[in-house]
Amino acid sequence: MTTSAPAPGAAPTEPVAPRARARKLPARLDRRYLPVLGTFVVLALMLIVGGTRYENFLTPAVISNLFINNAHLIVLAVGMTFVILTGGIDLSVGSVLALSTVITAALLQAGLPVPVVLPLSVGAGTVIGLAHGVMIHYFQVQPFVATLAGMFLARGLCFLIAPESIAIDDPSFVALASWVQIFGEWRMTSSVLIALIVVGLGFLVLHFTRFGRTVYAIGGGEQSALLMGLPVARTKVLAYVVSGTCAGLGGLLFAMFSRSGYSLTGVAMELDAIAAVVIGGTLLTGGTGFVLGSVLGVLVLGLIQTIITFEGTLSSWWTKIVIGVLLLIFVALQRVLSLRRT
Amino acid sequence: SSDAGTEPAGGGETAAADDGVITLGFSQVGAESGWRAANTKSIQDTLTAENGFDLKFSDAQQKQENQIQAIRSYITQGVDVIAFSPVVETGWDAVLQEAKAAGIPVILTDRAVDSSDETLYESFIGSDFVKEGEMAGEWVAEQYDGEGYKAVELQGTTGAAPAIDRKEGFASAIEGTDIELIDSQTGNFTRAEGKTVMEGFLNAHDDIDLVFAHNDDMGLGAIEAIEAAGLTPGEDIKIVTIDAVKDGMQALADGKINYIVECNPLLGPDLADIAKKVLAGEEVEKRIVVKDEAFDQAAAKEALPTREY
Amino acid sequence: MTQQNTPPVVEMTGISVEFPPVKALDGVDFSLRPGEIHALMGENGAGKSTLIKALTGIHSPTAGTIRVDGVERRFSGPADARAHGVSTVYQEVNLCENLTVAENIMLGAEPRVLGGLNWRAIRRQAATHLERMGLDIDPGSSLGSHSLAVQQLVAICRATVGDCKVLILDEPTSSLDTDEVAHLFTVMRALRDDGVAILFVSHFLDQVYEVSDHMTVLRNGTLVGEYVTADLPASELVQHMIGRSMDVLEAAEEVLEQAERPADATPLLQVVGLGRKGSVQPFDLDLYEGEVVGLAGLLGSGRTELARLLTGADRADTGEARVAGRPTRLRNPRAAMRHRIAYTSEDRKGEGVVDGLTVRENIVLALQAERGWMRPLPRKQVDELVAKYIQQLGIRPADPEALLRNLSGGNQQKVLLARWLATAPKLLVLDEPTRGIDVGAKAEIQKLVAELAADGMSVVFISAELEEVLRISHRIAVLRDRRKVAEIDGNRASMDQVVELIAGGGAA
Amino acid sequence: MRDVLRHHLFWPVAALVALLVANTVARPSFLAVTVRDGHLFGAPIDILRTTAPLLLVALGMTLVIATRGIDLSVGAVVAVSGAVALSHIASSPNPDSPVTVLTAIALALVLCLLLGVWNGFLVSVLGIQPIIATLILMTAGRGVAMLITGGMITTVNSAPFKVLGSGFWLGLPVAAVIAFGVFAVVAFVVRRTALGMLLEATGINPAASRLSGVRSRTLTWTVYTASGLFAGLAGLLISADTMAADANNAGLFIELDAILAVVIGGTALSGGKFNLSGTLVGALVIATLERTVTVLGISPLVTPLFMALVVIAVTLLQSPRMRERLTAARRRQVMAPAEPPSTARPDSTPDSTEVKA
Ligand SMILES: Nc1ncnc2c1ncn2[C@@H]1O[C@H](COP(=O)(O)OP(=O)(O)OP(=O)(O)O)[C@@H](O)[C@H]1O
Ligand SMILES: Nc1ncnc2c1ncn2[C@@H]1O[C@H](COP(=O)(O)OP(=O)(O)OP(=O)(O)O)[C@@H](O)[C@H]1O
Ligand SMILES: [Mg+2]
Ligand SMILES: [Mg+2]
Repeated sequence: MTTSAPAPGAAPTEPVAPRARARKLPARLDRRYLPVLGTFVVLALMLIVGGTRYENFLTPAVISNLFINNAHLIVLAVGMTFVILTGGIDLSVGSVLALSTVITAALLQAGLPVPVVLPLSVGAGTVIGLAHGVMIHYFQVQPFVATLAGMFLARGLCFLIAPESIAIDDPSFVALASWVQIFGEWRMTSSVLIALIVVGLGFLVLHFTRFGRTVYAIGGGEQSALLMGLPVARTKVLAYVVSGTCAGLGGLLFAMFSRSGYSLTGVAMELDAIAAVVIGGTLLTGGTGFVLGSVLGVLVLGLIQTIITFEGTLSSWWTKIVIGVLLLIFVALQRVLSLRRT
Repeated sequence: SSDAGTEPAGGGETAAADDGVITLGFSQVGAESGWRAANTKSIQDTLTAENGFDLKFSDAQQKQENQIQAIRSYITQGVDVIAFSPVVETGWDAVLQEAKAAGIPVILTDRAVDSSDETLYESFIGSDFVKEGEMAGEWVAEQYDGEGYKAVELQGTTGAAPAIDRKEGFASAIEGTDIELIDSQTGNFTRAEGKTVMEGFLNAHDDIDLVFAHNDDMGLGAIEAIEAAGLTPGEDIKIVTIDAVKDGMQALADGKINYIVECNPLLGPDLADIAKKVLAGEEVEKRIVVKDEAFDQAAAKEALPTREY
Repeated sequence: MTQQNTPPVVEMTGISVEFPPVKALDGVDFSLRPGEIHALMGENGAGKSTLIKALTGIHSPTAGTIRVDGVERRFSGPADARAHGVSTVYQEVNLCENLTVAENIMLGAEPRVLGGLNWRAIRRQAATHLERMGLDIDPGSSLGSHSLAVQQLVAICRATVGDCKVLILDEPTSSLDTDEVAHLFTVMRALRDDGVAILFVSHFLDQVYEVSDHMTVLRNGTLVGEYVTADLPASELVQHMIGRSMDVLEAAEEVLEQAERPADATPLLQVVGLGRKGSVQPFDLDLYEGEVVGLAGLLGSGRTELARLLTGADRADTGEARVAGRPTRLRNPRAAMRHRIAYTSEDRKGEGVVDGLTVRENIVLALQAERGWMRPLPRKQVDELVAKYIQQLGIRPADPEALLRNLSGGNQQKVLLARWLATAPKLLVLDEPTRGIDVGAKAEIQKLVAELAADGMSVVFISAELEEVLRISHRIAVLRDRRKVAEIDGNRASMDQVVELIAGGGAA
Repeated sequence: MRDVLRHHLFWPVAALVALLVANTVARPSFLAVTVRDGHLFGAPIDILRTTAPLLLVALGMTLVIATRGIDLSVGAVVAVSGAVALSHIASSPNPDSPVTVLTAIALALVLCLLLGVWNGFLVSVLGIQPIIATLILMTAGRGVAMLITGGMITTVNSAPFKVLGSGFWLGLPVAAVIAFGVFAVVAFVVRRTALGMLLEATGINPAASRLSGVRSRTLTWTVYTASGLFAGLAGLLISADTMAADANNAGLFIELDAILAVVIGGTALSGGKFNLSGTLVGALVIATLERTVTVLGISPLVTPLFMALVVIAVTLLQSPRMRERLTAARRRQVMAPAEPPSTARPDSTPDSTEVKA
């Protein structure tokens, strides 16, 4: 039999209806959006403050650069969002990014054509992601450790392939990298375009596919998801595959951004990605958060860097301190704004 | 594209021309070592208002993306000159082209960029890492050739340019001598790791005669380890390093280090000079090699009192 | 209406499940026929949930065969089982609080358009399922914002989605009140008449007798027998379940008869106009020593919220509380504990058990927390305490070092009770303490409550089971729509009277 | 046999032994400990000394992790501590006087304690997620350290301070004595008082703990403070080791090593049940691993790869799934052969065999 039985009419609802109905909860603004809103407001505030503080800060050029300089981080953050939503974490993204740049550069240097190289360098990320997924789900190794090992591994592979940095001068790759759309003052590079597409995909997958919702369900409670008969295993592994792939793609974007491959790039970049995601309002315990929030998070980090450079005279140590302080102000504000919960 | 400079894009320059102040954006790698700190200090002390400079300084925290981002923002801010010490040699073409397009001259300090297009930067001021390695190697070769020395190497951070080049230089210099490089590990340019790695070496080999460290700090770490092992650094085990920062020179003077090849961090004056020339439209050499001297223990004793860093 | 002749849709033979050293099931046979409601009966820890989990592939039996539709199967897990038409509502509500009600109902069977989820359709279908369950809540609201009871009903909705041949309900009624139960039963009957085989676990005998056609009784992991409900008198059933006769219940009654309303002393706890926005309207309540005060009300009437205010679990934003006449602010549970006020939450899983710790640690937790970390309880004292409560409440397995996670639902509840009794409170607030507890133990607990009151403890007692409230309380406070509407004498109050009040004079 | 296999310390210890064996094979005299000018000398002693700072940091980290938290700032705190102590000594007229050194140490420790308090405040009062809360100090902390040292590497010559790093007491490295001493004391306190249980309760189910009257907030705050303090102490040992305060590189990435040590020791990052004895072994494993790289003469290019493989191997062998396999296999031998392995839920794998230190 199916959902149709018993026909809603069949069940005698009337005697119980008046009382048995636990009364509707007051339609309160959905709490889940508050953190993201908080992030957004603070971001806006920062932009305004910056604009008033420094001349030609609030220019299209600066905003465009914000995206251009952080395209790779955006992609990483999207992947990281998936993993964190399941309640996991992926520490390897920085190294995987580096690995991907090195592979790209090395293969191009070896004279392979771009159409062959790109899938390979992204695929490397996918494979590592898959390995993580398997370790974490089937061997129940804790995500933190599994991906930490992955981090060492990827870095190690980088050194094996090429310790020194490799320039990329493959014409078609350079062409691809330097493709740019200019709308007046605004500039959009190919990597920004790709990043935005990834964001869009991430959003669609999370909110309009069963996989996406299962990701959230697992974050809400893996045991529950299991008992609800959801495909926990597949989803969890897939989440890490997504993250790995994003890291690979991120590496590609970074290679386009720097036109080189270098085994030491992306050191501690995983922290930036995680910070971005969390600032974007995603809980590390999993289950709540949005891709768009993560993007805002990246922009915030980028903006902090921009402010640093506009500040102009900060010594190395003040730079670090200011970054910390801005981060603090930011997190505190965002916390206050989203604290309307209970 | 030189005339592009006079176009509104480089409005900053014409402004500079008026008040004669040169706005220079400098993007430093980071502050990863004492050497770097000295380098930064030298630049900040030279490019002052008195000397007619308005220095915009930013620290890239060892991240290329930050550095590129900084350079981009200097371009948008319309500075007169951009100078930077690249985190890594490759991957600058794109952003340097932007600078070129905006008519802002670029000067490299300390580290080169490998780019097919030489016109992207005006000049590169800095030491030659390979040369430094060679100088160290040559000295070792002439001192100890024929004594069948067993040497170990404390490398800098794996993949970092100075580490790669100094290793290469040293290797080529002791090529064909009977000095044997029996082991080589990375000490990440730090004292602490220099010490632990040296301890490891001492566990692993009992016949080490000489340590070549890619910088003073690792050498100083090695000294600690050697002393802990009850041996005398400089006597039982000879030590050769690169950089010649104050602590290193002190150890050299105290006879704990045997030879130091200088890697001069005081690039400020040269940079100021070149920047002025470039803006004045004068010709400058593409490559300005900072003269690096080398010190043995005697030389160190003399140099020490007048040492700035 | 049961078809004895039809072949069983589920047939389990010689099932054994072990969690070394515990032998949770030992060669149990069980069969379930289409179009019947089959009750699975047994004490706490008898193995009911385990049998269910063995069927749906969460635990894999160490022996025995499982046939579904005559085909031998070992399901790989709930997903697999569901795919073969066996859908289950497990004992602890197992849904995702971070998702919306609609998603919780439809996830896994969502209607889709061109590969993507069709949210409108999801909402619509969810709404109809809720409708069928007589639940009128916004499908778009997040599940976490609803009370346990609501969540329980949502879980049942979920189970009935899609093509289900076998519906397994492990203690679905434990947190429902009479009306929901009645309604749930109409739905269950409707499903049965459509040929669905329903496995039903409950510790409420009356419910079992009302709805089930057959029953299978387990005891200590072994099969006692399968019976036709109609032919098995309750007394015998209980005997089968607990292996002894039912007199304990009467015992409880007697104690209660003796306990009489205490002379007017200053109330132990007196609250005036205590209330909290969005939770409960301001209310007054006096609690005297040696008195059991029951809270009666519909699901969602605010009993839990009221209890939470009394015990500092939530901070009241209006009104004041006086302990023994002295004004006090019950800012947090600690503050309440300092005045010897204890509270057992209705949300066992979320706010009760510390499942990673052992039975021993769970029992002493509150007591130890009160003493502070620097003054650890002497090990000897701990062991005595623990041994005492394990014995008194009949906690099974009687192993202080067992992880709480591995105890059966009912036994976990007992451990929580022990945790609070160990703190020797003056006022004990019990929110659904008998939820999911077997007849024997329930009687024990009621008896215990009565005795505690007799010894001068003041008890606030919340239960979805109205008879229970009536039976053991001296005074009953009735709540409706998060407002305290009446206060009546428990000994004189009649069932109908209370129902009347609860329903707000409306149709009863 | 099965119990040995099941014991939560089996694999960490096995890994440690394996590493030691590998070293001894490569270098037969590896384990040899000789007496050199009045104190013990040899690779094992070096390892003990290099373990010291990591052990301290990991100790704090274990407690933090027990409450479901994490402390990324330890590295920065290490740097600050060194910077404060050494710049105080450097600036004082007579660096060799014990008074100077003691005040320097006191200054450093107090400051680090405050940094810990700060972290605790962000986490337990403002309710900021630990990883971010501590990320703030992780970034700013190094800045502060550099601010103190002016970006230079501060070097001092101070006999009494040097003792911390390279001194010996009863033939044993002072650093090791301090670290293991502190560890023993903390372990004792945590297990002999109710602290351990309350921490675990907080980590496993904060809501329930609160309702049971556990001072979760205070506890959380305390562990972050402790973590800060221990990191500070570690910082002193590290800076005394080379008599230099390197604001940039002191304790760089030590947080990862510490977390790794904790996890190798069999404590879950999800909080709750923790075991300090495991952390101890974990720290030793990591220190030995670093030494092994040099002794085996592994090229720097493959070092990260080597480390990764070892970590993967250890964690895989330690993984619940693997244990099940092994124990299930055992059971199959012991009992009727027909029996399929029980697939008990991951959370029902007995880690409850927790030795109370
Ligand atoms: N994962 C597990 N590990 C170890 N023992 C377990 C596990 N799950 C259940 N048990 C044990 O198996 C026995 C049966 O538990 P089960 O949950 O089936 O009881 P139940 O009949 O459902 O009781 P209740 O009515 O309280 O729910 C209990 O003794 C319990 O302690
Ligand atoms: N955590 C919560 N957040 C928001 N609303 C809640 C929460 N818990 C309960 N509610 C709502 O508050 C109202 C009162 O719930 P409460 O649990 O106090 O009712 P109750 O009388 O205890 O019924 P029961 O305990 O049987 O669920 C209900 O409408 C419920 O939906
Ligand atoms: Mg059960
Ligand atoms: Mg309730």
